[in-house]
Amino acid sequence: MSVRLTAVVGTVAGSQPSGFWTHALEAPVLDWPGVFLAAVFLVYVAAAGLYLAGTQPRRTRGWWICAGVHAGGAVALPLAGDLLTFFILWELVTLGAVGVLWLEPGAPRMVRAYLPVQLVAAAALMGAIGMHVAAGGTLAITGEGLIGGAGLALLAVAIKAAVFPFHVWLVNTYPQSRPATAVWLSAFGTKVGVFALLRLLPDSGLELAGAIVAVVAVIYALSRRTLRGFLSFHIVSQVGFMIAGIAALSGAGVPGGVYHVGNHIVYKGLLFMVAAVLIERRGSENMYLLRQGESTASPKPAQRRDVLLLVAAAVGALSISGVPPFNGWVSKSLIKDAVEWPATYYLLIAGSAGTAASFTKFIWLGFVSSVVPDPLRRLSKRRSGRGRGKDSSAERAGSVEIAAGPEGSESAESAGSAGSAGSAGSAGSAVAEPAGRPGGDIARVGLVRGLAMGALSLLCLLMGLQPSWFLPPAAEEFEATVAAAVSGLWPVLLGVGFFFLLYGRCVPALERLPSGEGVARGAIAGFRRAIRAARELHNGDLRRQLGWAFAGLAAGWVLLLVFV
Amino acid sequence: MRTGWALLFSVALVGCGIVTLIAGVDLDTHGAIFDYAHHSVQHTGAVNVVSAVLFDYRGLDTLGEATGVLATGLVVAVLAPKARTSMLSVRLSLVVLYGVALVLPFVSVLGFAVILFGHVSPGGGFTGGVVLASTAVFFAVVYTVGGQQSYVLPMDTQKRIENAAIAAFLLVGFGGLVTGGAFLANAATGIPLGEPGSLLSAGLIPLLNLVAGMKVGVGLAIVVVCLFSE
Amino acid sequence: MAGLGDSLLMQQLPSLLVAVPLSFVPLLYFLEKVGVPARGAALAGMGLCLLLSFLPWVEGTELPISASPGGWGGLLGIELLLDGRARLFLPVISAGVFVSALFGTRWSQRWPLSFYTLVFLLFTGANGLLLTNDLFNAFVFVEIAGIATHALVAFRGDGDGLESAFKYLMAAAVGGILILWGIVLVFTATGTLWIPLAAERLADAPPVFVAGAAVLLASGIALKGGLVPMHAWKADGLAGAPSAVAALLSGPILTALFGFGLRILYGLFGGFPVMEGASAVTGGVEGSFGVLGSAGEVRELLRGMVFVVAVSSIVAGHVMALAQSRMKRMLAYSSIAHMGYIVVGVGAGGEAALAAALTHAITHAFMKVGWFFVCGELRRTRGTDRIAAARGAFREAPWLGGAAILFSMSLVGIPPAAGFGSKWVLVLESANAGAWGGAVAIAAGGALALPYYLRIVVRGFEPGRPRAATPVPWDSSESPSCPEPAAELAAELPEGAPPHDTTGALGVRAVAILVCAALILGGFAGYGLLFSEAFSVATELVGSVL
Amino acid sequence: MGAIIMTTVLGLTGIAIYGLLTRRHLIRLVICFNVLEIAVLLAIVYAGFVEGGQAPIVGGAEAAYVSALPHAVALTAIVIAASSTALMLAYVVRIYRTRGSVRIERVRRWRG
Repeated sequence: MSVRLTAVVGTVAGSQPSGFWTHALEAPVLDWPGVFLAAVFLVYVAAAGLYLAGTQPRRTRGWWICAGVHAGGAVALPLAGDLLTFFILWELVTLGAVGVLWLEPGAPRMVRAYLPVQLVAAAALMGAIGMHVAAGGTLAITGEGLIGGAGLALLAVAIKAAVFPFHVWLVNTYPQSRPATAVWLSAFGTKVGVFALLRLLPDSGLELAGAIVAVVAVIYALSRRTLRGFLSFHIVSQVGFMIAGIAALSGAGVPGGVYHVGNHIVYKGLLFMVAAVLIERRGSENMYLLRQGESTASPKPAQRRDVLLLVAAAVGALSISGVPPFNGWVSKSLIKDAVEWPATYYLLIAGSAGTAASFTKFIWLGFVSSVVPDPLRRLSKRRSGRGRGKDSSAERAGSVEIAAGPEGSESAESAGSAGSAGSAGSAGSAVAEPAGRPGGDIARVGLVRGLAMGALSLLCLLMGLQPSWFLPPAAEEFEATVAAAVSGLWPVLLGVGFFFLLYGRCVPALERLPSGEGVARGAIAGFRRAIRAARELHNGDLRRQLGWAFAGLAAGWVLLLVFV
Repeated sequence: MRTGWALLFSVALVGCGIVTLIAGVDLDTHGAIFDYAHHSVQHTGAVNVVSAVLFDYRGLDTLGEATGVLATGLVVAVLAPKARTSMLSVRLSLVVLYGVALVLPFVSVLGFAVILFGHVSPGGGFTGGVVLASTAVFFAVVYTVGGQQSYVLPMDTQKRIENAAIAAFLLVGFGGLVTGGAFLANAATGIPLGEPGSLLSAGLIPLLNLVAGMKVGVGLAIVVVCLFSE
Repeated sequence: MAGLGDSLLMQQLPSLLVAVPLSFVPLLYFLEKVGVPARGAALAGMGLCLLLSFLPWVEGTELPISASPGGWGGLLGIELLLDGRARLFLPVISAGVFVSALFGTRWSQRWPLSFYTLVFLLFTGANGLLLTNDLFNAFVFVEIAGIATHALVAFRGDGDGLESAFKYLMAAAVGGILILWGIVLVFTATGTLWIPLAAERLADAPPVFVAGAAVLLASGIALKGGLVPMHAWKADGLAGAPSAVAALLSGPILTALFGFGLRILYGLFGGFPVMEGASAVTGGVEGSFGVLGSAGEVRELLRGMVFVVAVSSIVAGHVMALAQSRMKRMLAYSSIAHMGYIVVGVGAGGEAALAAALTHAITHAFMKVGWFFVCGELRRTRGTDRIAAARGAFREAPWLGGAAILFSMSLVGIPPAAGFGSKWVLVLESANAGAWGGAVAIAAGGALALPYYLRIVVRGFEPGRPRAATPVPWDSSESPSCPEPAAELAAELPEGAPPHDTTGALGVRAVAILVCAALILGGFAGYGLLFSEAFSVATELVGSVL
Repeated sequence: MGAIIMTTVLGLTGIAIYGLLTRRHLIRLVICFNVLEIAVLLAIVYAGFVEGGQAPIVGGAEAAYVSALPHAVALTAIVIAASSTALMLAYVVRIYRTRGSVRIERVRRWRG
């Protein structure tokens, strides 16, 4: 059934309806992935809205409008029944995010990182749809995907979902915004991209690629120092899982992948909320300084609230790591069962292990100690590397500053945005910055924020314990057997073991990982140079202007005469 | 633009032109053009076919170009500061002054004659208008003394004539529309065409000739005199 | 409205559409002599012309309406033909001129009579260009419109405006000569200036002649319209123009020029053959391009040239627009890019693509006019059109900011604004027709375009004002390097003329801007209407040529 | 006859285009534009030429006339070209007043 909007308009005009709308608007597609995802988005909108309501400073009306457009587009997009609506909603998601970022402190930098690539994605999507139509496809979303323009669609999806080589926009925006803003943004953009993969390219066969992304991104995540940089890379990694699931060829892959999308929205949102509270309370975003800040700035932390925060953080960490009763376990098991190639399977295991290791680090550094356990180093006692408990905080901060990769130095550039390693380091002390620093968020109503986090924690548990409520009935039932629990648990144990035994050893190597920033900078510089050259060509000389005109005329004429 | 490039482009374009012309060497255009000469007398009553084409068959073109001159005069008058001239402050000898004074009336009469007989003899509104404009230019050049611009007619009157001419042209046009069923209609309005070759023939063409002559004469005079006064 | 279709009014509508705007030229003069203010009379006249331009849309009108001044028909005299294409564009031109004149009240305060006279001349030229079915008459009208336009550009009389006007005039004059050369070749080959007859006879003309005529006419139109590589004068020509004039230039004039180009392409040369895959009911069009090469390779060459021109216009326009620091120049370059979009649609062939091109021409006219108005408002409050000076302007006038956002969205092609629809169809149709380069360029064009509009919008909403933000008198030059005779000009100011406009006329300008905004929003809502009309018009156009 | 006129037309065109592209003096540009225009006008008038034809003033006797249409068209084109030229000259004069010179470098403030 298509909504014939023009029929009405056309009757008024007394003309035949044709063209633009008639074959464009289709009824919404109400299949399981769409409805499930829209529902999860909706629940998350409620939870994150609650969280933001408990946050100071209050967002302006313009901010809320942009955020609403962003989220609203994301909620409606899974239900889109035709490519036109799909594209419009995709644009709305992008534009809403741009608006939100513009209204953040330190906006120009973030928008510069965000906007150009997103525009390329939008253009690629438009081109892909054009090629699809040209190849004889209709605008309706049928579930068979595009029949033309797969390459362009893949580019659009890769950018929107922040698949590994195109992830730079993500790790340069979410960690730079205010903590509570990141809570709002983290849920929608990339998930829309993953969903587009399902809708546009269901037969992409990217199973292995997804798994590789999952592993590579987790390695980068392990190397991050800032809390939200760390979480952002985990988004990339989890997107790898989702892609592997959706692209997996056997039956349970798609439900697994989509379920993972939903789960990820919930637990990653929860983790960003925890991160926001931690940053606000500890006054620093450097993971190594979280405990330090607490001890000096607030000598007597409210223990009870900290315990609650720990519970929320633990739920999130356990979920994302795939520990049995939580939701990540269900979806990861589904995905692992669905993948075809052994290589993919073991890569996903490795990804899970890495996730577990990094979230052990998260819990450890956030709530237990500021020192990374490093048994090997403690044995040798030869080097006093960074992150050692005996160093003074100033020294550590200095070494953080020196060793800060691109991430750290950029944070230093954007002084005034949320607390960063660089600014703490350059201050020469690890004393927490005042809680009300510009650009930060502080709790207005702790209870409301607690409520939001509690709701998401419960949802994590519920989605893990009762997957059949959420999964489509037609899909293969997930069985919570002991075997499944074990298969979910052993990579986690592997990861935890890795963290306690080897992580301290690996940190220096990890932090030297190359980043994609150079490529982006080179591209921008090249573009600037091209523009400068173009300006040189247009030097305002009237004779040159006429000369080009005559040259064009002569060239065209000669060419024509040669052929005639 | 470097000389070499300029040479290249102009030679290339001329070469294209040569090729085109060689291809069209045996074209017989004349046979294809509508034979106005053998129909215009019946159609319009004008003996001068060029006038017939200008003011009857293709009257819209003429109206259009007349307004073009109006626009030009308008802009030049706006851009040029009025009543100040450095260029014309040269004192001319007495011979020139008297000589011009002697010639000017004849030139004016010639201009009017060319306009009025435009439909029966070579000439027409444009030609005569240019002659008239030349009288104004002569006058401005010769009788401007001490940088103080002098006009045959005051500037305001010139503008009034210009606008009145356009209005008259349009009125003829609308009159044709109402009575003859087409904008700028001539014979179709029922106006007697008269005997070809006589002064009062060709319907409305003499009137349009006069109007266009006034228009062009005044318009060009405004333009040229304003440019002088810069 | 019964009987209207047969009335003299309707039969002679094409003549009236040319004659009525023209008759206001002397009328304004004499009315002012008797004390009627030129502005009121002019706006009333434009309202009348706007009404006239909507007459062809009255139910029961049979198109095409053919009228011939003098009643001689096309063979002997000049034929004015009001076909579907003209019906589509006439209201666009009239509305564009009307709102521009509303907005141009600032100019009308100094020389109201001259300003409105020139606007009416431009109006005449644009209408005539759209309606005429005669080659030489088209040249006359294109020159009238050109003279009126660059006269308006030079109107301010300061150095920058004059430089713009001179460059504009040289380019336009050379473009006119190229068009005239093309006309001469066609006339030499066919012996007639009447387009349908010329098209008929051109089929037997030597191919070399047809090629030359096609190239010359196309180059002339491209030079006037500003397509790469003939675009270089355009930004220079617009940069010194007052905003209302720049709007006139980018809206009505470009639209009329596009209409003329279509008439030449489809009326004289039979149009491009429809490409494989393009949705066309009529099948291949065999026009005079058929003379050029029956093997088809020449046509493909022609089409290739068109696409090269279009794609390079899109790229060059957007890239250069990105590099600008002044709004008017930026908008001028953006116009170049949008002309490229339109040409892609024309070159792709097929009715849907052509219809998309037509609708894009319409939406482009309104969104560009609207943006120039915003630019003019900024220049009024800030004294300059530098983008850096826009800081805080939208904060002070949020309605202006809202309109700017809307226009930008439309120009970039973001959904709730009208520009999206035409761009969408252009992408789909040109991809459909196999014009991959064009489709990708249009799709990518938005990615290039958004940053430079966003820059202004964001700058406008930033808090604070730029340094030296005092509004300056409108006739003072910004250029320190020109020893400007501002004092000289000021001395000539008529008694009682305010040094710069006061807020009294703000309402009128706001109305002008909001009208454009409403048209753009409504254009999206009514896209079905607009598009289906354009579609049927294109069908008719292609069909009538066959 | 035809060859001579066409050679003239092409020669004038070539000279005008070359001049437009190389001259630095604005008045010379205006002159070049006029030369270009004159070349076209010559071509227009020649289009209606007929060997041995009379001027199109219809006399009593039947005779061959050159076609009147190109003449009328050329007249119109001349007036339009004159308008353009007048405007160009007005601008040049004005540019001289404001910029102090009529070299083409003086109209290069808008660029980039």
